[in-house]
Amino acid sequence: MGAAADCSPSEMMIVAAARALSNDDVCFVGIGLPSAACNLARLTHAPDITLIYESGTIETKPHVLPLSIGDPELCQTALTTVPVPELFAYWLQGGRITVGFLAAAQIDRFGNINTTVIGSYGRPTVRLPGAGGAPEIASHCRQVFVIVSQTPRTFVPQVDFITSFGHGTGGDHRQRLGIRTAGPTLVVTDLGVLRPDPETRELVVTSMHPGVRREEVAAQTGWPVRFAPTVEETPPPSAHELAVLRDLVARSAPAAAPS
Amino acid sequence: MGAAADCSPSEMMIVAAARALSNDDVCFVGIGLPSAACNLARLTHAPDITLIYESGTIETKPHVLPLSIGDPELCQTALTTVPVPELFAYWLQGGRITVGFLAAAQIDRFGNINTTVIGSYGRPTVRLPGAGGAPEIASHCRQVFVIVSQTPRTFVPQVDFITSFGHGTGGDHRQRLGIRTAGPTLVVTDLGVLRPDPETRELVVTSMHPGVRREEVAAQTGWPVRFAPTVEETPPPSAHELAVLRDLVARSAPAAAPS
Amino acid sequence: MKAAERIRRKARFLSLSEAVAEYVRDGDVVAMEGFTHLIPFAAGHEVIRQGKRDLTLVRMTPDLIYDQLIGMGCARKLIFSWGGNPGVGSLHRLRDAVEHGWPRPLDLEEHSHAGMAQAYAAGAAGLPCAILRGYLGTDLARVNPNVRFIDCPFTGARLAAIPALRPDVAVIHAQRADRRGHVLIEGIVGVQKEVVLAASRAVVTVEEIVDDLRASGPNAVVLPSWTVDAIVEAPGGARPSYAHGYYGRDNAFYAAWDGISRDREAFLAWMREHVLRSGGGVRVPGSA
Amino acid sequence: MKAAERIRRKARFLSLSEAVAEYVRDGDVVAMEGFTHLIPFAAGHEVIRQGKRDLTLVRMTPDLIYDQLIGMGCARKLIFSWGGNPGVGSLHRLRDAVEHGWPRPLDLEEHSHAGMAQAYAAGAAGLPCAILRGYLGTDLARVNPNVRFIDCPFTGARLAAIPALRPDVAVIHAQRADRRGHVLIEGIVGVQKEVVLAASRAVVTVEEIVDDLRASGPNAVVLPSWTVDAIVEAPGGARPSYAHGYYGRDNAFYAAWDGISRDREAFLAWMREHVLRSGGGVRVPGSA
Repeated sequence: MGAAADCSPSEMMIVAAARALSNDDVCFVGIGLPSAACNLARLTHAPDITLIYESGTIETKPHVLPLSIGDPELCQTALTTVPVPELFAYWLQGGRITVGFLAAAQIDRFGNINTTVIGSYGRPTVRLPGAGGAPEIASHCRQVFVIVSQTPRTFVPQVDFITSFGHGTGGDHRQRLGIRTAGPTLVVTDLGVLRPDPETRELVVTSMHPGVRREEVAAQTGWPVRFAPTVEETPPPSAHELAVLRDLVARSAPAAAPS
Repeated sequence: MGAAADCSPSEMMIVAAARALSNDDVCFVGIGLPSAACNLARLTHAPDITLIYESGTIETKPHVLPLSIGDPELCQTALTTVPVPELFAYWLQGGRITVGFLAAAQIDRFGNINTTVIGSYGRPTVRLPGAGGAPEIASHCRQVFVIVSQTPRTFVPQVDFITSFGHGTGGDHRQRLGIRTAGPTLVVTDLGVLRPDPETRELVVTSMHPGVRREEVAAQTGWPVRFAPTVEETPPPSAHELAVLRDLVARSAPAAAPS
Repeated sequence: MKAAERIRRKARFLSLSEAVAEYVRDGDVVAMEGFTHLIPFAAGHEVIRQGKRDLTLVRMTPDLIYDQLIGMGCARKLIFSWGGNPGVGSLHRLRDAVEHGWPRPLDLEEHSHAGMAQAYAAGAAGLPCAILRGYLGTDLARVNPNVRFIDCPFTGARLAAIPALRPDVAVIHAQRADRRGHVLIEGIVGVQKEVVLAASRAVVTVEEIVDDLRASGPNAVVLPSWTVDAIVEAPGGARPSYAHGYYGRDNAFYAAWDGISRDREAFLAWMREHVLRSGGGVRVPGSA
Repeated sequence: MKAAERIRRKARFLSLSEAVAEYVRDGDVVAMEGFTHLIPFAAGHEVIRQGKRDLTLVRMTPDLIYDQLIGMGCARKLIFSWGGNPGVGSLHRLRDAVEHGWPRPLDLEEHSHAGMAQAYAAGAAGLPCAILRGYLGTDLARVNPNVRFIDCPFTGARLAAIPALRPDVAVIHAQRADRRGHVLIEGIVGVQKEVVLAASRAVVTVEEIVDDLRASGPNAVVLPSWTVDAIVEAPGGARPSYAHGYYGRDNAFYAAWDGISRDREAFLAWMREHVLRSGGGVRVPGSA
């Protein structure tokens, strides 16, 4: 599979995210970019990956990308569909999920996620949709992957509101709260990949996509971002990966296709 | 419907119990005598009564009396069958049941029921089956009916073990425990009918079956039983009631038929 | 929310206007549920036409129907866990109410999906509260006084507690009911059973009323007649959401709503044209 | 009970003897569930043939299978909520163990059905405890230290709390599994889903292994392959209980068991004839 001619940063991001998933994963899928990445993984190297959406659809295999978390396609292609209280109690809180895949409006240097408000909670400048399943996805899945475009607006030193707890103020903050899961272990953006420092849990750039320069990454990050001792270059999408992704997007409802 | 020639005390007991149920009742049915009484009601004056068994079978209409709480017949003739945790949480604890119909190994003057042990709990002389659904049936149903043969062994001053709380030590004991339901309001035996005194909640004889004498009732009760100012005579089973009951018993598995 | 009187007579078959007039009252805590699937749009539109006011709206995912109710000034408070246009973006009427108080200020009580789903389940189960391992480290617990923490009496583990949700009235849409009033729901069943069992009153709109419920198997999701107050035949009553086995989701409309709802006048014009037309005498926000 | 490692590989297809040998261990907390329906007799008999010892047996309704395990000396403790022969009378082997310590003393932990069902649900849900409105005024709360009471942090209402049930191994019988290892259960589903999700290990015997699971509708009760460790094809594995859609309950045998089990020698003779015969080298109580 030779490298693809050219691809958009968004395509590179989705491909890089898809590669992080394995065939054995049981994945709790957020809508939008996470859904695109998880289904790309299923349609390429991880055909047996188990995808679960918060609408209660378990082991679903959508032919097209769903627009909403509960599109008919998800139920029609699922192994089974359970009530929403059962999904969150037995399947998520029960600890059966290996990877929770989330998007974010804001993410900070310690991987805390904000999808609630920009500004103060009482008088927000922007009212965002809110939590949905994310707070418990972030605390109950064995690990959390985040996929989000990297800009100074999204990558902030500290989120305005902690909707989903990542590594808090860093270090062993999760353990101190009695949270036993790993939290955000991977953040994939349109520029590269960040992972938490093993000690401080600060997000550090470990890989950059082809053609991306450090200055660019620094300029698009709201804090003085650190780079790993060795920063790899993300292998470009293979022709196959790109073809499958473009097919998937093309056959999906326009509104459901990631821009 | 003329009075039936002759019937057994057990038949009189089941008929009298069945008559206490109405067409609008949603009834949580214990196995054995309660099941016979509830289904007789359904097959006579209360065709639309809703019967629920603790196996999760809701609005079931068994053609024969089930031997167990979960016979195939119960599921096959039910409107729907729900998981057991749901049955106890949403349907019983949720407060949707008008009448809980129980049997008893021991019942005391305040309607407390023992189905756990005769003797001390640590070294019982007789180990009985235990609680099953009864403790929460007794506290969550709007009212509780009890059907049990009357002997000094079953009608005791105080039960050896409170498996299901009736009126405790009497008076407002239920309210003092924060229990909002009426508890045992009717006890039907092979000799007559007892109801709690409105004030003291002591079980008092309010009706005797045809041919039963006060001395007999007193002799079969383990405490100095009181009689209501006016004790009625239970109307004997009608020919129709008796015919339907005998058909039901005859077509049921011998082991399921109340002796 | 009043304590629910949980034992009901058999359901009555009413028209949509009768059911909403009788069972949805000004000031009520109203929960119209349906998780993406089976959203009771027809019933919600009737609530708007009847000009219900001061409602506390409860719903995990407010979706377009609550955007419309909020934009038409029916609500004083929203209890929710995710308030967006799924896969599209913001709910602009919800944002306008929260950010600018138009057409009136809107109080928010905000949870996570896990918390709200368990709060409905606790309501159905007659419990005063739900417990879950949740909200740890989040600011939701800071801004919402209805998120508290207790210790497990056996392990000492810290558990979040939320008050049970016990709406005054639940409104859902289902596939069908039989003539005895039993209701069948299948596909994505969300929290519909829980909200009906948790509420003091329950209105169910259905695609069709049939002789045979055609439940799929012994464990199908069925609400017995005696758990429902009113059943309304409302074919297409979930559009532009969908009804599994009847019609699909109108994703194009969900995308189009973004444009319709951004502008107050465009929104009001759309509502007049598509919702109010069939009814009369409705207070339109700003028209007072 | 150890904390469950909840994430499993796909299920393996094993023989009954392999599955019991590998997944049921001396000293385990074992829950063989099935509420009257789908009771895993074949698996229980294999546990007896393999002479497992010092088991803590967990089951809402011990039924005949636990009467047999207890009578054969496999158990040191029983956690249960109703221990009778349904519709017939006593479990005589259970009574003999409790009343006379034969073949060995049996510790009891006793709950109500409501408490035990919620304790399984809490185990499945990864909660340390379950809460319910229950046990009020009963002596069960007095004799069972695992029944405690907490106050609702919102209303102050008194609520019973029970530790979550997290068995080392769950054993259930189901109608069928497909070749990927997904399991279908229908009819009276009891607490089977809960016990499998609550346990550290799960063994499922099935009537048949098929290409198509033939689930009835989108909301059928299905246990995905990755929630089960071992699947065993065991046709008739629930007899003398029953399998909805396959065979009925042998009520006559349940009645006959009363006579068989009253006498120790008659019981042992029956077990030798009908259970042990097919296996060897088993310690029979009193034969030491």
